[in-house]
Amino acid sequence: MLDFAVIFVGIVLAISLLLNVYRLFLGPNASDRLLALDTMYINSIALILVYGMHSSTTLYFEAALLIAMLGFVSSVAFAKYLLRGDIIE
Amino acid sequence: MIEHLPILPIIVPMVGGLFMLLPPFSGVERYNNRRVFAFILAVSQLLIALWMLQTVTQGPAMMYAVGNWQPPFGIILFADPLSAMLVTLNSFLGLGIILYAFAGEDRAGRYFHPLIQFQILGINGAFLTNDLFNLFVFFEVLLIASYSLLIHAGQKQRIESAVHYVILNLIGSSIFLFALGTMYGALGTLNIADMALKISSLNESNRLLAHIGGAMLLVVFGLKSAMLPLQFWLPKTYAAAPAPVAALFAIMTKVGIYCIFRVYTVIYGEQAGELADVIVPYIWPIAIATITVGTIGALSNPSLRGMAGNLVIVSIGTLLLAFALRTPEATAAAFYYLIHSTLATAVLFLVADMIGLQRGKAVDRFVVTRKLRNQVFLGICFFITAMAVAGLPPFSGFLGKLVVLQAAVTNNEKALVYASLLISSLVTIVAFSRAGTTIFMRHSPTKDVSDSPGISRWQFVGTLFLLGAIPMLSLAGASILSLTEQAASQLHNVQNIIEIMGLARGEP
Amino acid sequence: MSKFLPMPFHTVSLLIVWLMLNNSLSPGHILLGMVLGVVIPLVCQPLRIPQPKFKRPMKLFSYALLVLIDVIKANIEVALLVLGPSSRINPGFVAIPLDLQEALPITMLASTVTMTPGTVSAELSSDKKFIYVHVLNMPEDEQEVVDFIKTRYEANIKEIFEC
Amino acid sequence: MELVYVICVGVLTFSGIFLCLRGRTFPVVVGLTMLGYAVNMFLFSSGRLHLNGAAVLGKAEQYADPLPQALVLTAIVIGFAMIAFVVILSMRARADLGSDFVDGREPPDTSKMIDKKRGQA
Amino acid sequence: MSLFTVVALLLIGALVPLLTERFGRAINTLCTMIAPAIGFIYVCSLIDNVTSGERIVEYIEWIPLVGLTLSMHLDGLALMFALLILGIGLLIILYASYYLSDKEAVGRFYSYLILFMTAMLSIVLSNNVLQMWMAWEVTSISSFLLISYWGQKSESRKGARMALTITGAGGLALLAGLLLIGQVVGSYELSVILASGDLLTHHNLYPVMLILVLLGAFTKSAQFPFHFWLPHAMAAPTPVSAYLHSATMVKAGIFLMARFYPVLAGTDMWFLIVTSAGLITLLLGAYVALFKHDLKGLLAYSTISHLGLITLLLGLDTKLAAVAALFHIMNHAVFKASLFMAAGIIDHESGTRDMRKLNGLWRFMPYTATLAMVAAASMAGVPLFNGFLSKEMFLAETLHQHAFGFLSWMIPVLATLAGIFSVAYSMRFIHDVFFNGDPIDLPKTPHEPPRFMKVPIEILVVLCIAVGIFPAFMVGDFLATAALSVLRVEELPYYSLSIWHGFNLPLLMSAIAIVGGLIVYAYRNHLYRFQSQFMETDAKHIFEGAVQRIVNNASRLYAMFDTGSLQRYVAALLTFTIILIAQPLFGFQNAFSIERMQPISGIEITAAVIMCLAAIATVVFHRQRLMALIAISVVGLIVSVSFARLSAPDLALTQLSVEVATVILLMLALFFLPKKTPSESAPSRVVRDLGIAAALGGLVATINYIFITQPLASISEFYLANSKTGGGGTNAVNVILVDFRGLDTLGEILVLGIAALGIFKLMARIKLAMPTTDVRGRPWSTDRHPVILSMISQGLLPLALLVSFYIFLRGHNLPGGGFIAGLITSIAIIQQYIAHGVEWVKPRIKVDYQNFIAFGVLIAAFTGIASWGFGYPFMTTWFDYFDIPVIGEIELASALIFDLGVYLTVVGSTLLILAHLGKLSTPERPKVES
Amino acid sequence: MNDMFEIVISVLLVIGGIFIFVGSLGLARLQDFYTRLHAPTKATTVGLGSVLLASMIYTYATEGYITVNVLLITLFLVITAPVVAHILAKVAMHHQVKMIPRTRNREMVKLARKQLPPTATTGVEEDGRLP
Ligand code: NA
Ligand code: NA
Repeated sequence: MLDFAVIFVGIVLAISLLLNVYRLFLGPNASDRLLALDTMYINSIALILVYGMHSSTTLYFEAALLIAMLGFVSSVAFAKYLLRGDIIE
Repeated sequence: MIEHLPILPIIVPMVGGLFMLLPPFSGVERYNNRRVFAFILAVSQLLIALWMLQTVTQGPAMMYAVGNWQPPFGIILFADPLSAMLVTLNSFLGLGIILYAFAGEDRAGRYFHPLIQFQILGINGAFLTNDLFNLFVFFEVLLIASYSLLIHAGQKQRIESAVHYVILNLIGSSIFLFALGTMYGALGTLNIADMALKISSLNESNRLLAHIGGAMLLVVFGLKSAMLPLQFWLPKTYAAAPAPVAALFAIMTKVGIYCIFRVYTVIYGEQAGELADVIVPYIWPIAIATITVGTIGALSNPSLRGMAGNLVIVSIGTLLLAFALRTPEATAAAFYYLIHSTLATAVLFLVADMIGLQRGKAVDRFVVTRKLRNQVFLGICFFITAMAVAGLPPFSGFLGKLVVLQAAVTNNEKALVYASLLISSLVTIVAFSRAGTTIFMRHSPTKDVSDSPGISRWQFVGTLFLLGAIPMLSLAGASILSLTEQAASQLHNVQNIIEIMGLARGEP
Repeated sequence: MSKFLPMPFHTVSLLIVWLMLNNSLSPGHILLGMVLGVVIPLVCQPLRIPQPKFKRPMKLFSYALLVLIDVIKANIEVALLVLGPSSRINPGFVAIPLDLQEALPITMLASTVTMTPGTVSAELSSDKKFIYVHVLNMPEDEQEVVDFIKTRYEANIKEIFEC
Repeated sequence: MELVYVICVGVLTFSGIFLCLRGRTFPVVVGLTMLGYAVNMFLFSSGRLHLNGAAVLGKAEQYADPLPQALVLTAIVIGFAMIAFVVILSMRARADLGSDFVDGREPPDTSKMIDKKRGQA
Repeated sequence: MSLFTVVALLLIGALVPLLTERFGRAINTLCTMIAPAIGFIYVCSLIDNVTSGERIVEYIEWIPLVGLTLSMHLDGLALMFALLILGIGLLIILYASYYLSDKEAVGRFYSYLILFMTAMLSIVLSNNVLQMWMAWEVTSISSFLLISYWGQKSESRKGARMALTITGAGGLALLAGLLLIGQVVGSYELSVILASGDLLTHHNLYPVMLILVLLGAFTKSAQFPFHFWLPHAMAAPTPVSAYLHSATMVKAGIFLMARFYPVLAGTDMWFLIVTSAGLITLLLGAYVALFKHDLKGLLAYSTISHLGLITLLLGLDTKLAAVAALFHIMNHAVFKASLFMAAGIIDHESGTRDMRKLNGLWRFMPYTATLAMVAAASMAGVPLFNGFLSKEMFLAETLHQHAFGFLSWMIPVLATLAGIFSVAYSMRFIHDVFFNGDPIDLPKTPHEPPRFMKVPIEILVVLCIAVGIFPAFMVGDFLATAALSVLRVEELPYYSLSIWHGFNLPLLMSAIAIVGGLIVYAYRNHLYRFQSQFMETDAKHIFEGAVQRIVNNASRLYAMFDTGSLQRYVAALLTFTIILIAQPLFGFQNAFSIERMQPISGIEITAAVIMCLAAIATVVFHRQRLMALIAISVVGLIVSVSFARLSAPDLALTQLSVEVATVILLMLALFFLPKKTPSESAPSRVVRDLGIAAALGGLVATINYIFITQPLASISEFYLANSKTGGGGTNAVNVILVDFRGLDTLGEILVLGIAALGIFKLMARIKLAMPTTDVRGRPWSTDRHPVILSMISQGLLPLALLVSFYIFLRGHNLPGGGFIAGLITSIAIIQQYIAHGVEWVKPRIKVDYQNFIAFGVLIAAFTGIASWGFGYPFMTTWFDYFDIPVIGEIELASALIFDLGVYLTVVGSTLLILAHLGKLSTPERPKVES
Repeated sequence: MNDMFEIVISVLLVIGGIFIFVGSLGLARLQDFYTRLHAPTKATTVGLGSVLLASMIYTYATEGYITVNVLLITLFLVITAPVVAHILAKVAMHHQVKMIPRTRNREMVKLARKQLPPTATTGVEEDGRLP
């Protein structure tokens, strides 16, 4: 049952990532692409955690934490770029 | 301390360069502190290098296991006569250009002296390391230092050439990493001597990989040494760089040549079985093409520094030719030529700089303009350097060319080596005679020279320091040649390296 | 107290986070966490903008719980909206007048509005008197949304800060 | 897995190389970054691929080869330094030379340039 | 005193004129003459020894490894040349002191002259061919310096360059020839080579060696077809022409042929080449000389002709011809030097050398005219003067030749014809200048020169007469010794040095030459008219034109090859790589194995697909730069996740943090660079680039596949086994970084630090225009620092620092470490910059990032150096476990300090880069971009 | 592992998966940017929280200790996700991205993007184009 759940989440994540990519490429606005990128970051965190469960290790926690932290910085930087051009002004 | 000798040429410039970033030395107004310190550093490096050279020529080569991790697991520095000799050359050159830079180049922008130290460090490291990945790291150190020095006191021309130089080298670094991956993927080790040991017993696939890895490394070293068709960056870069930096760059191309000799003599040496001398067939045409293109460039370039840059390419071709001969004698000849061409081209860049400074807007281009203010001194410097570079006696260039010529054994080798070296020599003579007569003899009488800057004391000192080496190289030719011969014979004795590393352990 | 723990709230939060990070309650980690809890706020001090204090920190927890429940409840709503035919969605903008004046409370409100499904705080007027909200499915009466946010969230936040 | 992996490396290399061959600094920088990914993955895989084998003692039964990982770490850092340099360099080039073309000037008509620039040398 | 001393003395003597210049011309000249005079006296003192058969040999080891010794000897040939060089040299110095104007810096001139003398003397004294070659080249160079002495004049420069090019080329050929000879013989010692008998002539490389050596000789001695440089060398001051270009240097080629006569001559090839070249040169020179209106031009072609004569003699198949050659070398040197000096006086006193203007000078300078006439008569081969004797011997030898087979009769006929011209131009030299009416438009009124200016000519003219009348007494022994050393025989064939040999064919030929010459001269105007039909060709223009054409072609070739386009360079680099790595792949079929395969799931395939799509999207959308940036972020994300999946958590963490820093940097670049790339690549270029990229991508993937599917025998077991016990950490990757391969890490952070310094340099005085609108022309938002963002960022900073410390601390045992921690700290601070702006943050962080970098790397380095104190190599690490009450067991390791260095460097570097980059736009914003 | 745990974990995982999917689906299929913005910022975050909870329980079930650190990731996302959504909305308004026609109070964007209060009447004219 757990295996089934893990596989289910895996499939769902795969589809979700593809949907994100779809939005990322098709836009049509820069803000759409950014939103898709940000969603991809979050989905990747889920992916990593599911892998961690799958392989029974906690070694991936830091990677997930870092994606959460750095994905935020990256999204904010992109958004700031779109708003102001100069991100560090 | 003697057991730590091999690491000192890396540690001293590193720590010294870093200290110069700290308050007692940093800041615009404290340039004198920096100068004194830089001078002390350069002198001590030269002394250390000489000490090391003496140690390894009198006794066996030195192995230094960084972190006390023995080969093949740790990073091993290996100081044999070849490495020690080149480190000495580098330190000598470093001292000369530091003196020259005291004339003011070191104050034209930030961090000059630290960067020079880091550049020297990177070059020394490349000469000393026996680890292929560590070689990559030192390559990057010397490259990033060279990028920063190239744009020193930025000018349009420098920035423009830096874009090319940096991008090409970044691609080169990527190829280096591809090569390292391939080599590790096949051999499972990074120590050069260990690779030499393992390469003969590979299965077919791994042998193929080792072959490809070797070919990739040739691209990397070729790019660094500016062999054809990877030479494009050189003339512009060297012409644009600040003079002392260009002079120091003279040894950077030689790092590539050194690596070619080291890697393809040790790893792909005679013991490598089917892979022995696997790249030599490529080298012949490359060497000749390099000489040809360099020669054409030297003849056609409209400025002295551009010409000097192309002459560097010619010297690289010559060294490759000597490499292609693949005998210890030829290797010894190549090392002599390497020392000579490094110093001669370095001086040429300095002389071109001083000439350019006194010719107003014409700089070092071959056009009629005002007379030089220090016609006599510059004339003598130019004359000696030109003779050395063109290979005319009695200076070192003649001897360098002679030993390379003598190293050709078979008739085919002779035909190729003689023809390419002598024809390029002739063209060089023609180019220099055109350059010299234009710069020193044709001047427009209407132009006033009173606003030309004179030669500063430090330019004088630095130039003479390096220039003095040129006659010394031929006067003391016997001892230097015996040194290069020792370096070459130890390089070719691969078994010896393996034994010093303690790797022989009963393997076939 | 303030001499040794200049920013007690920070110290405690950092200690908690530190212990969470390390999954540990060992004395060593508690000690280290305390040290970090003191040192890090000191290091960050120059980059701090003074903010109103949490006058009633306990209230914060009940507020968090409230929001959590709202989030879960309303997420299901949104999920249904997303999965259903898109013609059912009637989006719209609404401007919410603010009683809050300072940056931190406003930020908290804006975050809450965004976290709770169906609304995204899109812009804050430069005089900090209005917050523009995009509503995914606007009820007939816009005022419903305004009232809901003001009473359910803003009022709570005002209590926390007692302003 | 291996096949998919090398295809990825190949595609990254392809993209990186193609961008490196562009004429403007920005795509070239992006290309170099991309090439960096390819290189790192390539170098990484010289220790072969391992699942569930992080080289942390006691955390796996069979460990992945830690050496290439360490090498890639070094390569990543150096690559970052280099990319940073080249990014700022291209900004500087744009500022000084007035163009973001890699040659510092707009691409000239080749046939004209040969005659004009070198003819009278 | 020894031969070496003489040479060394001369070498030092080259500096004397420079040092004594300020004492006035007279003292300068005298001082300059000291060294050659001593040398001359010393060599004279050896005449008896040498003529009595002794061969003086001296030897100093120099560079034995290449066969280069300082080896000197004095035999008959060397003696003869040495006396000519030193003797005539002394006279030239004296003459030059008057010839050069008082205003000229004569010190430099003398210095070059003595330098030349040293080199020339070294050539003739050399007993080592390499040493000889060195000296040979120095003569070319000093000749260059002397010809270009008046470098302001175009013809001086051009003449000098031409001479250097031609003689230089010959010199290089000679070097090749000498090297071949030396390698065949096994020694570069001349005595060994000359004793090698038929070894050389029978060697299969003989033709090559011969041609190379003759190239050297012919170019130096101005033999056809290399003769053309000599007339243009006349741009040199006349003393130089007299000395180098008639008496000595041009004889070096002759000397060389004479030297190698015993080992290279005697074959058909030698005779054919040398005889033909000599004969053509002889005729050509004599003929052209007649048409030269310039006095020095006439003498120059005459010199060419006489050099041809000597060469022809050396080519003739008899021993006596060689004797005649030696005799003529001497005689020619004597009379031609005096003629040149006379011409110099005429030029000096009348201001012109044009014989069309110079007429009737007898009235103005009868004494000089007399001297010139004697020398000219000698040149013409008039009896009683030395020239007659050697010419007579020459004519006699031409009669016994078979080298041309059936055509051998042509040799004496053509020799006589040359004699006719020789008489004619000699006649012109006398008649046209000293008689033939009145001078026309002379710049100066001529008169006799100063007394001592004539002394050198007088001495030489006396020699002409003395040798002409008493040949055996004057030069008999001398010539015999020289001949013995050239021919290397025990005994010379019989010959007689006397004026009268009875009526014979040679005498008749001489008579024909004299009578014929007078007739030709008398009817010269017809000849001039005939000659004027032909275009006058000036070798200088042709040569310069040729060189210029070569240079232009070289430039054009180079410009075609190197267009200055980076795209081309990169394409060349990559194509070269493709060729090199593809080549070994051909022919291998069994390289793939499928021994190891990891399973794959759908999610991994999805990730791979996304990565590939994003990578290709970066290519497809690369002109929309923001899109490219977003796409590459996706690639970076997937790469990081893949590393995590493939058991490399450290890599995943590092890649992630580097990724963000890179994207931030690229975004900054994006702001200042154009937002879009114009579409400017031609389709063919795109196809080419796609081809290169696809080829390389394919190759890389193939290579990767080859090794990834094979088992690996690596050294890694060691690291896993020793990570804990030897390095004190359980995270093997981290232990490798800070311990096993700590030097790499030290280098790596140094690179980062240097990059930051370099970037800081790049940002100095950078002037960037700020775009006022975005890519679609929309103005920027006015909200610089959104309140909500500022608030949240501020709250995140302590959290991020905490996480960074956490990552730092655990690195040694678990994924993490100084580098990642440093990047997290940096990015957290960068986030503050993004949220609050530089103006706000900068005054609040009063840290000198430069010091951070320096301290960081220094800490790391000193952690390494510290191990010296314990007697271990650099970077030997230390760690231990301590049990502390309450807290429990903790580990202390030097690696932690090392990692602290890494941390500080990373923070310092990234902030130095990013924080200062923000400054670019803040204080003085250069406004609108046009 | 305890069946109880397995059920809880599985349920949490499935719920998480569904929410994550809804977030991404919304992103892909909703009609304008503003409506798309709602889906991932909330649904995905909640979904991820659910997965994290599952992971925490899983570790407890297998290893026997609670890994609270995964909660930190949730904490982080809860703090940051609204900011990202907010600032992206700002971007969209600044760029005047198209919204579906039936959006109510569309004209409010004109004021909002200039950070003016809804009561303002000036400052709109010069750039009054409706998105
Ligand atoms: Na006349
Ligand atoms: Na680490």
